[in-house]
Amino acid sequence: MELDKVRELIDMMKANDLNELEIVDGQIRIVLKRGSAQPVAQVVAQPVALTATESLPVGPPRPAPAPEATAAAAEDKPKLVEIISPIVGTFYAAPSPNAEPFVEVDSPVEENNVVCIIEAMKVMNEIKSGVAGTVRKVLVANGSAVEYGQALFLVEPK
Amino acid sequence: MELDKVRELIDMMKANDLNELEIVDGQIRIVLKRGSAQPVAQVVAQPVALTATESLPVGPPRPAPAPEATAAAAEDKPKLVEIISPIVGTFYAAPSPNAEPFVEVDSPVEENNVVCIIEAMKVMNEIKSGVAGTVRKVLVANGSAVEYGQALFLVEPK
Amino acid sequence: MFSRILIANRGEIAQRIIRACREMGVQTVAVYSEADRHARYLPLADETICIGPADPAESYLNIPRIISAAEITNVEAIHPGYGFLAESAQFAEICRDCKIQFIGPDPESMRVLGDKVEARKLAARAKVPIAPGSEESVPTEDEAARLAAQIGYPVILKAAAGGGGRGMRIAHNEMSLRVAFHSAQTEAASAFKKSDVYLEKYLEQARHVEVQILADRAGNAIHLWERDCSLQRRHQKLIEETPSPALKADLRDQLCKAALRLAKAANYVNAGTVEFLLDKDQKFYFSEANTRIQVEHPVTELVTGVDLVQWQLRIASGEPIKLRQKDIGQNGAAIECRINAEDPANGFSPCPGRIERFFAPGGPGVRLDCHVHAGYEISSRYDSLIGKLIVHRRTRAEAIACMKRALEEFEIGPIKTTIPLYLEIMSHRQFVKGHVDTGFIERTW
Amino acid sequence: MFSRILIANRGEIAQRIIRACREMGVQTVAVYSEADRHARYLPLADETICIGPADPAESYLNIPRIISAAEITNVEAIHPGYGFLAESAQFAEICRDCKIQFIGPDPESMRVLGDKVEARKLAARAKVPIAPGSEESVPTEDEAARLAAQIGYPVILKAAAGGGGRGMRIAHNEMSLRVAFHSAQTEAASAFKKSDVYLEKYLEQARHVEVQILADRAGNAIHLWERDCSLQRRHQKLIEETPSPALKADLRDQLCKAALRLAKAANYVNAGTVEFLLDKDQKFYFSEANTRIQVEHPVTELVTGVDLVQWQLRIASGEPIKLRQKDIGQNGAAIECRINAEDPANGFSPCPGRIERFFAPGGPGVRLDCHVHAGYEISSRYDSLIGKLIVHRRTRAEAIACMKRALEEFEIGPIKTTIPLYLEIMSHRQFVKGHVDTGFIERTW
Repeated sequence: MELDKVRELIDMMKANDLNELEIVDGQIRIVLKRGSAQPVAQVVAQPVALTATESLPVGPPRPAPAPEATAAAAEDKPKLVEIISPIVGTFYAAPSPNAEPFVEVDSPVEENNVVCIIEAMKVMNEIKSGVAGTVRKVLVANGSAVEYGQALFLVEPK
Repeated sequence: MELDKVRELIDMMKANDLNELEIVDGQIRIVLKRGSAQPVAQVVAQPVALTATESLPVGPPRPAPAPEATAAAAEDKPKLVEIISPIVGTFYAAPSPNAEPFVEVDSPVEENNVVCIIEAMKVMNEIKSGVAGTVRKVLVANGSAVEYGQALFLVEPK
Repeated sequence: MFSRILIANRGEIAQRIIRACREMGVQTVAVYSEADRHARYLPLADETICIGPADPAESYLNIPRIISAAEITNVEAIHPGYGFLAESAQFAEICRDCKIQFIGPDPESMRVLGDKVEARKLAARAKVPIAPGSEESVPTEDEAARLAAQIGYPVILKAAAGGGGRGMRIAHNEMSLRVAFHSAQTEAASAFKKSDVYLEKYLEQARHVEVQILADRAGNAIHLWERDCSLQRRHQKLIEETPSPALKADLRDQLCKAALRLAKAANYVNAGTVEFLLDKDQKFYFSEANTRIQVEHPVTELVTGVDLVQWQLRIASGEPIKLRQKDIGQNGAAIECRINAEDPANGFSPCPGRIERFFAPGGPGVRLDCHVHAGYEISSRYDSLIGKLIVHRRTRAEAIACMKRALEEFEIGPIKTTIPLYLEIMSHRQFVKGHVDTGFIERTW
Repeated sequence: MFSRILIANRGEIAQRIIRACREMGVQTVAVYSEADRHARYLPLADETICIGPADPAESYLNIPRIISAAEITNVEAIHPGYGFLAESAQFAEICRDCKIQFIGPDPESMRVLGDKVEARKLAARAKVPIAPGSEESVPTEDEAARLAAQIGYPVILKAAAGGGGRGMRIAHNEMSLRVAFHSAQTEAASAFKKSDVYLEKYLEQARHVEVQILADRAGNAIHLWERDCSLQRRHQKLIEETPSPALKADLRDQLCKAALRLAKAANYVNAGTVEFLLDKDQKFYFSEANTRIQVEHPVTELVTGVDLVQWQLRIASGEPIKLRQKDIGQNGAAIECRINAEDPANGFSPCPGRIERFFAPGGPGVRLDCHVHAGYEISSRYDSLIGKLIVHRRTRAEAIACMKRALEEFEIGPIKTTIPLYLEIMSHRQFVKGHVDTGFIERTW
């Protein structure tokens, strides 16, 4: 084994705050441990995904973590992206109490479709999908509080 | 594996705050652990060595750390053992101020030879070699204070 | 008392407020930016809510997000800490409009004291001495030159909306004044969105001495004695202490009474600080007022035994101050060192990065207000203050000895901190004698 | 004042003494066993010297090695801390013979107060109330039974040379007394090399209240008020506080004066503690005297503002006590929790091992005397005490609230500690009311 490889491993450990790492190659065994308890790595399902709202700063795009955190598993599953909340406020699934929700599971969405409203300081902010595809999961209950960066929907992109 | 590689690994450990590192090459196995710095390991030159004094508790026997901290290096060099101080006190190399020292570099010693005196609470304690061989180094200056477990002489055993 | 408040701040002051609330049985909502997600004080709050990314404009300075967080968490009040929105009268006003109690003074008091020109006028009316200077902000370079000639050099130009040393320029003659006038205006405009500057006589070798006050809505107002904050670098405080080694009893008394007069004149409510400059002839002049809790409040807490943050909450919730002036003692001496992640040997440049080694001092006389620890990542986005080491002993000499040994025990690495500089200061003959002024550190190091 | 002393102890008390010395400008020599080689307080001493292996008999209890270390390092005095040799009159005598000042009382005072039977006699002569009991040690089982019948059950058997709860047995009737007599003798012999036991009336539901005193060679003696140490487990203190919630002013006064009478009668010099039991009828009885600094001394330091360890050094060096009794106040309330590496859920079994996580509490009111840290290896050789968390607030209720939030901030793992138990105690109705006695913890948990 070359020292350069070891050096690379050490750099990876430092960069990722690992304090333990074990690799056995024959039969494969990998153990990684970090100091502060944190998930180690997210396998990124797809390089690009978007969320947007009108007249609001756009939250950072964030692909959904694959349900199984291994590359192998991710390949078998549909790649989902999250629509995240770009603001703090109260989540409304529908434009008014008696109306139908903007979207439900299996609803098709286009990038510019409104998917929900988030009320902040008495202002109703329409949140747009930012991605075209099919809603696979609604993550937040109607009327509940959401924080910045919270995932609202999972969408399977086209 | 060359010594240079070992030395480099040690440097890498020190520089990167690793306190454990295991590499097996056949089938590959790597274990790296980070944490707080602690002395890593001493390569033991020889399994047994003794120090003793009359009427005093015997200090734990301690082989001298080999000058080069690698097994390979140790094989080329004479294996030295330390005579350590079993008590706290003042070290005297000779029985009286004008007398010759008990031992000097290259003096032969037997296990029961007195090698120095350590004064503690006005009592002169004769310290015996505990090992038969040749004195290779006197580590403490006449009249200086020594603590428990301090190395006094290096002896090349027979 | 409130049952639940929101803390619109981060770091050691957020932690300080959480501690006060926990001891009072008040629930807390802590907001945080994505950069502070792993802060160890967050789990000590009853609820936490992410309000935005690391950029302060998108989180700790973002009024809609903070108000929105307060609304969805149903808090009765907001504590702004210091920095960020703490001195924003606009924020205090929005809180009032939203029926959320701002834990601080009324926006009207904040506005008059926040405008340095207005504050000077108010001080003059309250018979608080002010340094000779312009009555209004100075519109032109020529007007500044005319005034400076009248007052006599050196003079100092200050931003009317200023704070934290920005927008300040000292001029020793007309030529330097004319240059400084424009740079001060530009800096004021960029820092405070208002280019107004005013001009004052610059006091050489002056000490910075400030008075802590507490005032309630029922009209009770007390002072909690002074703090000496003369150890500064570029107008930023590094070490603070109380009592001031420069004040005799009668001068101390005058200073504290002047501070109370100004507070009354401003209809001040809650905790506040009136800052003075004390010149080499023992004359003092009003400098500015801070309408919030100060970084250096712990030294006052230690010598008076009064928890200032707890009183901020009580006053804001409408309780009257039950402390009587005559019961507020100055017991012993206290010193604070601000531990900054900066390299004093390298122009105090900030040292963000990960803390690998962290061993805190302790034992008798030592208080540590610190939110960092081994494994903490210092973000370059925020202030370099990573903690405050405060000591309290019976005498100033004992406090210095205690601070010295505590600094020696304090180990933070591999990032650089101001600890080595403070160790030198604690042993410096002039500091030990108490003979320092606001230029001491810059002249000596 | 001494220029250089040796500290014949380890752990938090060694660190405490080093801190006092550094603040006073006294050089320190710290001795250590091989198990403590990496202790973080050692580099804070001016010199360190290894005196033996981990086994206390070969290091911290080994008089020749400690004296020898003192001689080769040329110290003028030895501070024994608490535990180990702190109450060994023989050690104090050897120090005297070697012309090294022992920082503590004279061996004569230590001897008379160290023998519990002699101490009882001395207390009786000094008109300090003692519980009904034997005048001398009880030689036989029959004599014990006769005495017990006369005094009335329950009675307690104690080792004459005792301390730390060992050699103690409570008997509720003659049968249990006869059994207990032999086991108490055996335990006394093994723990103290002296099998003598004596017998006292056992006070049920009593509180443990002790008085701190300071006395100098010039005959000045002052008390520093009481400490309430009723929260115990197997006669070992876990939580201490001052003022005692059980004392009214006049009773407090009587108790403190009784302690001073005993100190005078014993020609006591330096810091010491007189322990009393206070029964449910508010009657107090002398229990024993401790001729050393106590683990729980910080609570007294916080409410009086007096640094007891510094005064130990001053008194030993021949300085008179300059503090006047009337200046020793009881300001606010202080509580100490002894953080032990023990599992309260598992019979308080010790939990040696490596500390991986260590996050200390801080902020207002908190003092931490603690020598451990992340990466510290707790040896099974020594006491399980790994630190003391002490708080100081204006009132007892505020101190309890402060202790609660500090305990919640304190994280030590993976080893078990007594922190979770203390959190329960701080919330327990009876503790909050101050209605506890020495059996409270054992009855409740």
